[in-house]
Amino acid sequence: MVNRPEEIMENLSTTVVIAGEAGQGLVTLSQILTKTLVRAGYYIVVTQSYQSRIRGGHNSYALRISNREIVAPTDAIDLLIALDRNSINLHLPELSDHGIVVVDDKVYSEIHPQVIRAPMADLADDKFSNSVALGIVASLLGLEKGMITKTLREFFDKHAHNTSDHNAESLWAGYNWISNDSAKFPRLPPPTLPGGRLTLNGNEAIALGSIAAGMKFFSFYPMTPATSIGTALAEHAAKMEIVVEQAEDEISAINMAVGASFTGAPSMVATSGGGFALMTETVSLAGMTETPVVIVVAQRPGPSTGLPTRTEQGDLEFVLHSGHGEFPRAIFAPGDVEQAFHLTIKAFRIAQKYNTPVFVMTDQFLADSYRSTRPFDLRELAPLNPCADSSIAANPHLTYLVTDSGISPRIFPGMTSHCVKASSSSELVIADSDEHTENGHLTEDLSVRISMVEKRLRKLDGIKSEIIGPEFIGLSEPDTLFVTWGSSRGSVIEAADALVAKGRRFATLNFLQIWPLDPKNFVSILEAAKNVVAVEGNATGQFARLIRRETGFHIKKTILRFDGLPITPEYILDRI
Amino acid sequence: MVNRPEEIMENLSTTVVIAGEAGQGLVTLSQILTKTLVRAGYYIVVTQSYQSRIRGGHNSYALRISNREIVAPTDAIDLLIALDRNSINLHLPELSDHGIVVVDDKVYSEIHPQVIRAPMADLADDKFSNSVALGIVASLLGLEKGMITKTLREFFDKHAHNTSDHNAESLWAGYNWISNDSAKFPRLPPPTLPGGRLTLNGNEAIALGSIAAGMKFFSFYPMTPATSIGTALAEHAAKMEIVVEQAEDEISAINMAVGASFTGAPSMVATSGGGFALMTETVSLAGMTETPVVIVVAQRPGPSTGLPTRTEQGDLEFVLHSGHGEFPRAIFAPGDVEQAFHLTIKAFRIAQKYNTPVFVMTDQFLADSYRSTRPFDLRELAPLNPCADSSIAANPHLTYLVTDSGISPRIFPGMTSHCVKASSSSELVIADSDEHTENGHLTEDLSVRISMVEKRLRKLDGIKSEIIGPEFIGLSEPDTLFVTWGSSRGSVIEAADALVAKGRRFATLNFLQIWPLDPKNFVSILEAAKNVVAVEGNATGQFARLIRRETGFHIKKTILRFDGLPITPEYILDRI
Amino acid sequence: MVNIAEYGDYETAWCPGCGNHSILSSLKKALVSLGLEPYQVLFVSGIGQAAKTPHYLNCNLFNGLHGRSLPVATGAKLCNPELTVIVESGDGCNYGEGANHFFSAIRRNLNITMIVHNNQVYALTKGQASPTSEQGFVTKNQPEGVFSPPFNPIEIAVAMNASFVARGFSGKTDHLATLIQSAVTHRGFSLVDVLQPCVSFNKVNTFGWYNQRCYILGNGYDSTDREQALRKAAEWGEQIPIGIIYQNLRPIYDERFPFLSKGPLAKSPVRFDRVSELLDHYL
Amino acid sequence: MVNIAEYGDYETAWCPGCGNHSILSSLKKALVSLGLEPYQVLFVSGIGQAAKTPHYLNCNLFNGLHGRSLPVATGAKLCNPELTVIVESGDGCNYGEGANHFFSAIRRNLNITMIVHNNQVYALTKGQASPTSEQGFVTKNQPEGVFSPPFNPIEIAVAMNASFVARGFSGKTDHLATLIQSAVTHRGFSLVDVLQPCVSFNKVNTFGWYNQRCYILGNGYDSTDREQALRKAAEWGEQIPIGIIYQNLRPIYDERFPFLSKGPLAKSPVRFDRVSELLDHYL
Ligand SMILES: Cc1ncc(C[n+]2csc(CCOP(=O)(O)OP(=O)(O)O)c2C)c(N)n1
Ligand SMILES: Cc1ncc(C[n+]2csc(CCOP(=O)(O)OP(=O)(O)O)c2C)c(N)n1
Ligand code: SF4
Ligand code: SF4
Ligand SMILES: [Mg+2]
Ligand SMILES: [Mg+2]
Repeated sequence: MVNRPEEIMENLSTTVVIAGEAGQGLVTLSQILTKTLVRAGYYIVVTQSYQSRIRGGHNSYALRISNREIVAPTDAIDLLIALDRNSINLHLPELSDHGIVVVDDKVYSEIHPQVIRAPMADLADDKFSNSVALGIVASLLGLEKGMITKTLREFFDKHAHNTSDHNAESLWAGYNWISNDSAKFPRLPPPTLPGGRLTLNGNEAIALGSIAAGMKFFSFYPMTPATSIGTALAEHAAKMEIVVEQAEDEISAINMAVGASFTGAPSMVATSGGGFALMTETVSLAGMTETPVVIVVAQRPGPSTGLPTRTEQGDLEFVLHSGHGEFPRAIFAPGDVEQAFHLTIKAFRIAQKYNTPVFVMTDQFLADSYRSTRPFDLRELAPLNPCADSSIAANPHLTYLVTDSGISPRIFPGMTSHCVKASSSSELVIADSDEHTENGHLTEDLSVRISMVEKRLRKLDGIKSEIIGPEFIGLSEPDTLFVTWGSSRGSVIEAADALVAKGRRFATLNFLQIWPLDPKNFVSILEAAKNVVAVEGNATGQFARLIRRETGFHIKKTILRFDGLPITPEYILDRI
Repeated sequence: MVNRPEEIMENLSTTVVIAGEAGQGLVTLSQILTKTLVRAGYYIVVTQSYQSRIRGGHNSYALRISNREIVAPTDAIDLLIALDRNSINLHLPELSDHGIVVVDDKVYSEIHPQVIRAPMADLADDKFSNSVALGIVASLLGLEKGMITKTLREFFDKHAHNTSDHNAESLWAGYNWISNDSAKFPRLPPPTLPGGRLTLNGNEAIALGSIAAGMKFFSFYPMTPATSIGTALAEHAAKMEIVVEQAEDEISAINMAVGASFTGAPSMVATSGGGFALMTETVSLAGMTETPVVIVVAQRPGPSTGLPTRTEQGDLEFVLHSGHGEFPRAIFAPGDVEQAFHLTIKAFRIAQKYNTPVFVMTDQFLADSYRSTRPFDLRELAPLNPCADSSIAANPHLTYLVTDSGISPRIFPGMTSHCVKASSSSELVIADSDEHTENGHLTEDLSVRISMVEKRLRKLDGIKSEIIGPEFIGLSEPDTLFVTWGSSRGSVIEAADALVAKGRRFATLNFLQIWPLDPKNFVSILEAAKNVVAVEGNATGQFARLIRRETGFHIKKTILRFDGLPITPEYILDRI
Repeated sequence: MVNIAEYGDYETAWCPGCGNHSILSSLKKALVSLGLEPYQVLFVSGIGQAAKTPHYLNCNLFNGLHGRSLPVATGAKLCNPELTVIVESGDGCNYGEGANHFFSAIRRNLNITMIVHNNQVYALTKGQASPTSEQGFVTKNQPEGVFSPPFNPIEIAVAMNASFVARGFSGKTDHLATLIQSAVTHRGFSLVDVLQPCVSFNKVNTFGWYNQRCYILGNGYDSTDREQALRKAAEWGEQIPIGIIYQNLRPIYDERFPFLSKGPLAKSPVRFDRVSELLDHYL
Repeated sequence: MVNIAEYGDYETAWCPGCGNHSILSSLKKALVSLGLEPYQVLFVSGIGQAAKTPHYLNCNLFNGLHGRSLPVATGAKLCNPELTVIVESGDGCNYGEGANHFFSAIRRNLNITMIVHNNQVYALTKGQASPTSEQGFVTKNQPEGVFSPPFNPIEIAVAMNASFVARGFSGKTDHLATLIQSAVTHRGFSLVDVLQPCVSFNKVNTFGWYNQRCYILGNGYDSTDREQALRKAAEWGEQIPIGIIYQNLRPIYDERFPFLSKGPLAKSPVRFDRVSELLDHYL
């Protein structure tokens, strides 16, 4: 039994875990529940844990629910829906002291004070037992019957025709059964959020961010946990008039994106470690040809195939230094779903403005983590129009015009300024992967080389001037400052909160932009803390090393996790 | 006119440059001269500069000669053999004050005090004018006629049948012509080196090192400046009974090497930046499967295609962080030809002992730089026998046996300990790119994950215990300490020498092993210096950054070069 | 004598009803019929459902990267020709990511066997189109259906003069076992493309679909006749031929390296006397 | 009217006598005959001697990576179908490093043209064997000569049902110009494999060698007959056919995206109203 740290308890959150074999319909059940909760006005944090197989094995979907803001997953389980016996064996030790298990009485026949055995066979046909389970959970949580039924119906109407009624009836059977039974489970407190919230995971937010940013071309080769970005985009491609293309390999995917971008279409690729490795030659190409491209790296534990369906933050240094030679880049690392949306847009803006590759680093945890997300205010977004910026600064056009900012104005092949159809041969666009003169042709003139290297690197100054500095959250002049990046943000914040609630001075410094870094933004904060601890999802403390390299500040303490699971507040608290 | 810093002059060296179009036979001429000088007992440093084309353009071969030890190229030219007019235009400004030019009088008709116009047409048939030029240089330098004739004959007997006599006669014509003419050029001082020296460039030294180390498999896809490693190996493959295989791409090349190594054959690949980028996924595979492989990265200026035939040290950070996920590696960076040989052998030893990828980083300058090399004492080399180390520590064999050192004893498929033919099914070798149990099968057990990550990373401690520390050369407690790595070593040493000769306190710290680093080996040296200057062939000071990351020591001053040419002592002295 | 038990009996991570189960049992049968001991065989696989196969067999195994099993197999075979080297992977792995290696392997003609579990889909990543997916095949990532015509590995292998080209069907396990046996016995590069129903992601090319269409090439069929083979190879649709479609006896690549006949390179000592002779070359 | 001067006249970095010079002039001729203005054409090239070609032409150019010109061209064409997109690179680039893209491009059948300067050698890297090098071809890196049979791009393209497959010879500039013109005009993926003597590194397949063997396919030859084309494609040796070997009118990939008919995607504005509708999807 896991003792939930009381600090976290104070959040008064409830964690529901639905667990079973792959192929048992666990995800459908979970998603209906998730959406209903978001619609009802709860905060949620979802953690999906699955294996590299399609049927069997053990998967789980953990749904943490609260009516106060929560940003992290937690370890303790309050309500376990076990779709198989194995799930009970595995998760019983994680049950909180008031936690309970719901299971089909055919699956588990023992008497256990925390286990509710539901007579599934009596309640509905075998095919619909997941809906029964859903009804039971909804009822235990105190969700309104109509609300859950509505979401369930929507789902089955869309995905599985003609089963909507049967599923709804089964849901009610479960719902009512619990009402008759003694419901020993505390109902959820009343929700606090207004309506209009979106149920989104990290990958969907990236997909939507890219669309909102004006992306026109996306190419991919399937790879977990990046694939679902492409799936979301494919779903919307026709409507949004964007090209979504599955390539023969990752090398092709990113080269297509570069070709697309060369014609003016903002483009993106998404992959994971091994696939990204294959793209690195072209990252360097994009740097050299000054072709904007957004690259999403969705991390999973390496090296190599590693744990292909789990999470890790182990590719920071690889991404930061990917590609041979030296050229500017930016790296964003969203800490939650909302940031995933906005940072993707920012990534497009930086890529398009500085004509260089820009990265969004995420990981399996965030990719699959649903959250209740504030609706995006699209009016805030100035449309990114690749044509608006283009102007001929020279005649004939010079692709690599040397400027103070290092940024050369772009036009696109076949078009002239403002995307007007070209009509003269002075409007040619010549790009080259070799070192080149301003006009884009290859050169071996070594003084031109120097000016081109300097021009390219100057762009980093501009990128630096628009850095999103780290978020400082917590008490000022803390005794201990947690430093983190990317998806570990939420757990670090909640861990610090818990410690503050205990009367200790803790704060967090969360980096959403990993590169470039501007020491001015944070060194004084590091120095002001008595104690600095880096919290990262890798085995070697990559970000802490980077901080030292860039600032000289040595973060000597680290809390690292590399077993494939996301960092949780408990994980941190156990190590402090 | 270039004023040669007198400090360098003190070395009393002579720089001969042979320049002309690609395809004019410049390399043949130069190599005969080079070999003759080495045989005669001179120190030499060669710098080859060529373009990415086969005919035309402008190439040069600079041959610095001395009877004292020299380790760097220099900028000033003492004797220019101009095979075309363009070479005179380009190089006249680089002539030292006593320097002279030799040119065909048909090519250059003006009178210039420093230009000797040779009546080539009178001296030999057009086809043999390079041999005439060679005769002239040999004579000017005071080389013995018989010696140069011998080398020339050997060369033409081997490479171009039946022209040996004609070439020799032409050589003599040139030789004698100069003797008749007033030879205004100072002869070389008498040589000081004993016989038996090898004429080797960096790539040949790597090729020979790999053979001496016991390499059995080499695969490649052609890429300048790495290709000539494969060429040298192909030449010796049949005799040495090694497999040299051209692959369909770099991805295949390194995967073949991994497959070869899996069966116990020590293997190597060689490539340059862009080709290496394609290999990074497999670097990670080698790390995960614990398969030794030696990877030579011969650098050229990037990003992307960059300047494909020039030199740079711009891929350090990329190589250091290449491959997704975290695993141990070692990186060696030879500073000269002799080091190239020995460090290649060391790379094999470390790779084979720790079952992990190991890198040798070189660059175009060193790759093509001939030196007079002390013959290698092969008796010093303990033969690397992959079979000797293999022992079954467990029955059945466990590929990934967890040990204190992190090193798991290996056997090879089809064989058991000591490469005895297998005879039982407990002698199976199972390797996996997924996270795995000790027996090599994939696992999703997260506690096994942790122990495997730790096991792999523990190997770095062993690698650290065998680090080759940096060379400290120069005055103790220097006012200024130059820090450098790889092929820039020689120029840094000579620049410091020159400054010391002027009465200043300079020293150099040259890193031959880039990773791992052990601060204990050098931090006190850095701290003892009043002033530390990093000298690197890149634009951002990558090694200086790495030092800061690993030690906190901030090297604030850098002398960087990124125009495609090697760093020279003059380049450093101009910036100090 | 080797028996099937030596090849082990493992729990798999495959779906019930997946064609891979039958392929695994055909494989074991073939290995036993060939009299091969587990330690004489090296499997090299990529990443995908198919690529897990050798994990469920007692044998030497290098389970490498998606798409890269052929190069690993090539390096291994070149350094130890005594091993029976079998590549085992999916259609996506071999004809998608790794297609360049497939074409090179055909040309190189090393004495290795390549078994492709062709389920016409990327299964492990949850059902995207693979190069062999049929036109119109609808997936979550191809909601409008596949546009391009499928890649026909058999046809291209024959056109490239591959040394041994066969098609099997997981539903015909005995036939498949014989095919694998012939492929391994064949001197040269041998391809066995195996039609394999994926019950989870390919609802078009099901067991029934294949079963209805697949017919075994009769005795009258001469697999050494390239013209005929080319025509047979193009057959796909209502009738799908299975069996050995084509074979020839081109020189094998192992012959390029006469010293390989001495055995595994791991065992060959470093001849310092020869190294010494090499160095003289640079004097 | 466009004239040849508009395509410029540049100094090249090629050897005197290199077949690339003639290919360049055929290219210019073809572009002018097609009435294409330089700004309507986008060349995409890789790395190698051949890949330098578009640098010697006035036109839009993306000179990318060795082996990767086809994917870049694919991305470009998909986002701006108004451009005439021509891939220009060598045999090593397209059939070696980039072979996977070649096969995919054939299947995808975008309306682009691919011109391969096939000198049967890796020239820029100084003469290693390429996939099209003949058996026995000796190089510094293959001192014992090439062991594998050469890759025949024409044969494989026809076998894969490529939409347009032609072979030219740099020595027949007018014929080559016409071929290129037809290829560009053809709706769909079109391959023009051009035999190109490399005077520096290929001393076997010289101008004379090609010139003696190449014959132009006569009027009697029906390039829409696939059976015949397969036979023609296999012809190599004493007699080498040049001309359009095969063509068909398969649907082109551009059609997969109906909205492409509206013009370049760079110009299509972000429809926030539709984004807003998308978001509703997640409510
Ligand atoms: C470089 C790389 N890209 C992508 C992936 C993700 N991936 C794993 S399996 C797979 C598809 C497997 O398809 P197939 O080879 O047909 O095997 P199946 O699962 O259908 O048996 C992909 C794309 C990967 N592991 N590595
Ligand atoms: C990834 C990568 N690998 C290798 C190279 C080196 N390289 C440059 S050109 C070339 C060969 C070119 O051969 P081909 O395409 O036939 O063109 P050719 O020079 O013969 O015209 C190679 C291997 C490279 N630039 N990039
Ligand atoms: S997903 Fe398809 S291929 Fe994979 S195990 Fe299931 S049925 Fe077999
Ligand atoms: S090396 Fe060959 S391909 Fe290159 S320019 Fe010279 S002749 Fe042409
Ligand atoms: Mg498949
Ligand atoms: Mg070529």
